[in-house]
Amino acid sequence: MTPDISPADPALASDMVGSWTASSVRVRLACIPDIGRTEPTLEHAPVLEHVRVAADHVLTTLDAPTMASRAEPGQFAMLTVARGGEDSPVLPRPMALYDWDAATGRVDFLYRVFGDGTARMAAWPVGELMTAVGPLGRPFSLAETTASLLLLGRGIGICSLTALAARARARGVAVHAIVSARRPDAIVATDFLERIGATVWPVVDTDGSSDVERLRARLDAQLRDRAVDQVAVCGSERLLRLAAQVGRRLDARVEVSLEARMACGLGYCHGCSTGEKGLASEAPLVCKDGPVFLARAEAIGKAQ
Amino acid sequence: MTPDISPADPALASDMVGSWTASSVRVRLACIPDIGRTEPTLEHAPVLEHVRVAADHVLTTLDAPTMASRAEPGQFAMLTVARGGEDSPVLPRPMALYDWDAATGRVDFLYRVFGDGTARMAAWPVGELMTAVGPLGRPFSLAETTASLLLLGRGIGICSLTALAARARARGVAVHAIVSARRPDAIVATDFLERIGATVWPVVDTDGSSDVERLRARLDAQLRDRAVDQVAVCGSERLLRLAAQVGRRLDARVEVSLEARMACGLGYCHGCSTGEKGLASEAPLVCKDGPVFLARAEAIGKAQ
Amino acid sequence: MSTQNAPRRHDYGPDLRVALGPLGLDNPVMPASGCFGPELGSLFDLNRLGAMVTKTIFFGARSGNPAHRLAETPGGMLNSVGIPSRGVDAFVEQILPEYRRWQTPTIVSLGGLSVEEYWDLADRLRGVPGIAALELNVSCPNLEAGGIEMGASPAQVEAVVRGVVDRSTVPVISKLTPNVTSIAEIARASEAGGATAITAVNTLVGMAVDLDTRAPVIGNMVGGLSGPAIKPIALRMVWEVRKAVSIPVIGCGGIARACDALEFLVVGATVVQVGTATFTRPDAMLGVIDGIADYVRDRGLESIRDLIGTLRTDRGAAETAPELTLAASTGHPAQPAPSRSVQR
Amino acid sequence: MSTQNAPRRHDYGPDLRVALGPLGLDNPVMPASGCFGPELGSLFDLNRLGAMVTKTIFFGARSGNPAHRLAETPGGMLNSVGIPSRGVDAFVEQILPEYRRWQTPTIVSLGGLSVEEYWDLADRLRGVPGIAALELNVSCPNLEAGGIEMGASPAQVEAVVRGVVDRSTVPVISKLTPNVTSIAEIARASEAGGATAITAVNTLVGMAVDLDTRAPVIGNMVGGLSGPAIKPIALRMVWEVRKAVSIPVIGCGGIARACDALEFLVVGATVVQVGTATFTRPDAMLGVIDGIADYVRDRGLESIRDLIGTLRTDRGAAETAPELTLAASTGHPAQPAPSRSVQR
Ligand SMILES: Cc1cc2nc3c(=O)[nH]c(=O)nc-3n(C[C@H](O)[C@H](O)[C@H](O)COP(=O)(O)OP(=O)(O)OC[C@H]3O[C@@H](n4cnc5c(N)ncnc54)[C@H](O)[C@@H]3O)c2cc1C
Ligand SMILES: Cc1cc2nc3c(=O)[nH]c(=O)nc-3n(C[C@H](O)[C@H](O)[C@H](O)COP(=O)(O)OP(=O)(O)OC[C@H]3O[C@@H](n4cnc5c(N)ncnc54)[C@H](O)[C@@H]3O)c2cc1C
Ligand SMILES: Cc1cc2nc3c(=O)[nH]c(=O)nc-3n(C[C@H](O)[C@H](O)[C@H](O)COP(=O)(O)O)c2cc1C
Ligand SMILES: Cc1cc2nc3c(=O)[nH]c(=O)nc-3n(C[C@H](O)[C@H](O)[C@H](O)COP(=O)(O)O)c2cc1C
Ligand code: FES
Ligand code: FES
Repeated sequence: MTPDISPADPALASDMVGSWTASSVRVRLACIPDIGRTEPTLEHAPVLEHVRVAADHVLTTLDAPTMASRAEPGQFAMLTVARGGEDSPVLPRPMALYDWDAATGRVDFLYRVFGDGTARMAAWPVGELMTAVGPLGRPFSLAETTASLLLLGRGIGICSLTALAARARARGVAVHAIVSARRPDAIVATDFLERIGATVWPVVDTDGSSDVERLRARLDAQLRDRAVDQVAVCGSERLLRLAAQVGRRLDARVEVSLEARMACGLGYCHGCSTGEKGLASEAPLVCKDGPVFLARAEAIGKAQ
Repeated sequence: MTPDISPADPALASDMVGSWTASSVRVRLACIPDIGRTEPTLEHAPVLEHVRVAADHVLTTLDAPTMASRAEPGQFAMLTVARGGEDSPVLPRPMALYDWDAATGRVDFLYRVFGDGTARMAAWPVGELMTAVGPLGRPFSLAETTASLLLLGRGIGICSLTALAARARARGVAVHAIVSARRPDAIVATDFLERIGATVWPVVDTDGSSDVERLRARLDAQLRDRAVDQVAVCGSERLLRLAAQVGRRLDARVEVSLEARMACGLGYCHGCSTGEKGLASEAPLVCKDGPVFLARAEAIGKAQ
Repeated sequence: MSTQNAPRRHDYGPDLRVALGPLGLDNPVMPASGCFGPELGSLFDLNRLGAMVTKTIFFGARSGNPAHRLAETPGGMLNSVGIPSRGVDAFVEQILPEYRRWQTPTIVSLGGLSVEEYWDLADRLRGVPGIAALELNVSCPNLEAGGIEMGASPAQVEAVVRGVVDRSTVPVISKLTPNVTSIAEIARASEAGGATAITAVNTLVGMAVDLDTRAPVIGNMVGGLSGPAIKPIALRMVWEVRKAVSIPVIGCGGIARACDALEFLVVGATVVQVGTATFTRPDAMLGVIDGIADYVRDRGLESIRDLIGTLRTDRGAAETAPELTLAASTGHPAQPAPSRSVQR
Repeated sequence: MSTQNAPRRHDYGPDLRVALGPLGLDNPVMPASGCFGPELGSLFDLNRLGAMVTKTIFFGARSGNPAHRLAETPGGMLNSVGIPSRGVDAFVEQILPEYRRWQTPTIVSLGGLSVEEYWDLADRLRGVPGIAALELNVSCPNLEAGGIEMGASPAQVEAVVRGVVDRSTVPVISKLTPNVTSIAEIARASEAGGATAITAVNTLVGMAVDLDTRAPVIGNMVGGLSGPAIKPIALRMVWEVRKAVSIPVIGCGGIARACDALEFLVVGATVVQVGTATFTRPDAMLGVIDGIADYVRDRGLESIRDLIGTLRTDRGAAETAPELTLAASTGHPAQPAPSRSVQR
């Protein structure tokens, strides 16, 4: 199980997140240039509504006009889950900006009610203010030349990809989205994606359709004639590896959105480092150097 | 300001709570015999309803049949304010049994929303279970011979006296209740007391009617012709002193319900001791040796 | 009294029996001293507990501290009860018989304001029936040594423990204070003194101020912090004690649910004590026992003993899916980092 | 730079100025090291703070600890970031200029794995403009002394402080670890070494276990506990430090609101630091400042300085209504107990 190690590349080191290796393929991650990031703001944002969208999945809307006016696809917010009079839970929750409207100031978050923090979010009284900081992090890129975009989202990982899909569709880009979940009732965002005109493939563990080898075969078949210029992935290492391989074969740019435990979301607490060891200085921070990173698949040669 | 000290009475010491002294009167407190206490129980009791009865005052009803079947006037319960998934606030809240119905199993608590714990109680979802332990503590006594009962309750102190009033009225005892509060909108329980046929005197700070000297004069005038066999008081030291003086003059038994911070309510944590110093062993516990104590006024003689 | 033969008072499903030296327990859950009394017997069946622990007793009568003795804090509480005591004779004659209404073994907690006071207590209790073990609460000021907490000095702890062990026929448990630089050192002193087991930990000294009066909330100025707030500290200390000694460790501090207790067992506690959580919910210990049984059953373990001390310190292996590894990119030997970061 | 003459960057209403030796501050609220960065400047005006404190820097570059570096706990959090550092040169050239965009004094936090490393840092920073004071984070393992926490040894703390004081032209603050038996002793060593002020406290060492993997949640096994959970402990320690030394004390640990900060000021802190609460609500420090101003105004105090160290230790007088006293009943001299028990 000892992974293959690529030789140190001092120039890249501080930008390098790491590499995932499988039997025949290694995925290397690197930081994307810090150009798309926008200035964050702190808003005491009223919760406008909660909508239960699937089993344990809730869409919560905040009135956060400044965040809405600055948001870019792939960015996230830090949401305080301690209510007005409370001082804990001490950590705010990182949440992808699922959708927003700069005109009305509305920002949507779609999340799975998972632990204490998300349970509190879902139970937040409508009208009560929530401290929200965002938009945060480096967004997905979307090249002018991109004509076709492939999305691979696992679980609530798809929530980091919806805004990119919307932006792409608005530019006339064809969007194909694989939405993977454990069970059919945990499939979310497909209605959103269909509404904006993306092709959606929901796949689940319960019928085996989410199996990565089956997905690979299906992608091989379906993508034969079509070009894919860009791939964006979130929520699963297996999908990341698949995405990187597809990207390598089709010469498409692959970007992945990572998760990490976060305290500040701004880059000063150093809590969210990818944890890469052996670097001369610190490994990239998911909140500031990510959450979106570039992924490249490399065949593993014999000569290391 | 050094108080007068009564000589040590070793026989009484462990039963002695303490003595309040004023210019001319000292109030001595002592434990009442441990006969009225009933066996407590732990119930996971559904909250049946909340009724807002005055500014910041809420009446919450639990379905706690065992407690309802064993309760005696003056007893209290310990109510867990941490909800199902929570482990804090760590301390349950002591609350007087305001009213109950052994037939239906209903138990009412009337409280002022004061801090975190009472705010949680008032926000407890109807239908959700609350851990409740009770009935606890030594109840008020009500002698067979009592024909007339005087109650003095300050603030939510009146909530410890309502059940005694109801028991007394059921036996045909005449009940006069002085209900004292800061402001008119903090007067509670008067509707209850009137319904059961007590004479109610609401008095408030805002118009000066709660002033203890005015109360004393009024009591002197009103009680001239009537006998008072028993006095029960809760919620104020000044009222306690007044009660003790009235009791001394009319040769009536005076009982007071005390408060203390509590953790267990059962007598094993020793958190609620009256704190009396200088005793050979521990001073009485409010939860177990009280909360109801006997009060006696004594004139302070020259010869100490 | 051995683990294997002790009749089980309650059927938990999986085998939850543990032993503190010669003292076999039906299950590894007991109350923390000061947070339990036979009064709880009116609320649930005390025979379901692994053991009962008395409030600390002193040789003579003591009145305890002035009010307030309690204060609530975020995720915890402060107490400074000051250990009121009716004295050891009243304990033996009036309090201990209350405990004997149940078959659950009773552990008696001893306190003292000098090394000799513990020894005198041990002498007095020697041979008294109904005492399964003694727990020495050394978080008391040593009045003979200037009031410094006895439990902060390895030499004093060793002396207290050795003297009590010499005078007792039952197992002696040393209960450590967390208010020290090195709890491992005090644990080793306890083991050297002959303790059968170590309880870690007592409360952390804390304070609160009333902003209306600008006086301390607690009558005694400072009090002991307990409850969920201190759990991470207690857990770390139990792990340090576990590594320092080879006698069984009793974990205590902030345990409210089975998951808390399981963390203590995994880092190496053989038994857990529940304190503050019994105030929050008087039946908390039953939830802890049932939840431990569920975990043992769900993981397919033979016995609770297969769980104790199984902390994995080879993080990569424990956390990484076998076929994927986030590898170092510098050519150093692989130092796998958690793969979770992209899993959701 | 003296308190009285310093121009106030913001009008708080009441006089909130305090001084740490020669360093005058507009108000007594600053961030705790590691819980602040100039990045916060996009969320609120950093000129409103009493001071800014950098994350601890080391002499050389360091990568920090593996993930997870954070975990949440009841009322608090664990962190084991491990102090990644780009090294002092990068700090001076790239990070310090970021801080200089604001007029607020910048306090630079220094760390080291040996006594000399602190000294080398002080040498390197001597005369660098834009540094108002140095804070010495001595909660670091001393690799030369077997990895034992430097801050646990009075002698090492004194040596670190004295060496840095000798090499610096700015005030030197010693930041203490709470993981010791006697914080007073370490405080006295800091004062003896020439510290201008003392910060108390850093995090308490804690742990958490993931029951799925049975591995520690924190990549470094143990982490530092911070947040409201530790406030009672931190407050008690600040009080102990206050009594042990005569230099100003900076209170830190669990402060989230003005009422928390006021408790620290009352027990004798001159300044407070806010750490974890800035994560919970990035604008927490503004709430603390405004709330302190309100309290000072509402109590009719001339200045915040009339509040510092005003803890009342004569409880009876503070708590008892003048005309009523719950007296002892045994003929001992009166020992008044709180009269509150019947007041509601
Ligand atoms: C950049 C980013 C974007 C995200 N976007 C979404 C989204 O759009 N929808 C969604 O459902 N979830 C999203 N997540 C994951 C989400 O933050 C966690 O599910 C959430 O924090 C869980 O909180 P909890 O209190 O319910 O769970 P608990 O397990 O009680 O949380 C305990 C602690 O662990 C942290 N934590 C737990 N799980 C995660 C996780 N997966 N990632 C980071 N921290 C975690 C929490 O923040 C908290 O501090 C995102 C995470 C990141 C980093
Ligand atoms: C025997 C008894 C009967 C009571 N009956 C009633 C009643 O019927 N109605 C009512 O409104 N109140 C009653 N109280 C007072 C009630 O317990 C407190 O108002 C309540 O605990 C406040 O909790 P909180 O969380 O809102 O306030 P917080 O101030 O946030 O409470 C903090 C801590 O202090 C304790 N505490 C605060 N105030 C009191 C107090 N006055 N007495 C005891 N502990 C206190 C709390 O229990 C808690 O542990 C009674 C108290 C006792 C001892
Ligand atoms: C009210 C109270 C009283 C206590 N009394 C004692 C005692 O008498 N002897 C003792 O060794 N520990 C005593 N403790 C400490 C507990 O036994 C336990 O060590 C500590 O509270 C930590 O556990 P917890 O967080 O589960 O409460 C007491 C704790 C509390 C809260
Ligand atoms: C994420 C994090 C990082 C920290 N980094 C440092 C640090 O670099 N240097 C330091 O002296 N203290 C550091 N601390 C400790 C804080 O400065 C502070 O002493 C401690 O957190 C207690 O205060 P709080 O409860 O307000 O957070 C850190 C704390 C946290 C939570
Ligand atoms: S979350 Fe604080 S640096 Fe990334
Ligand atoms: S509240 Fe525990 S003894 Fe009274």
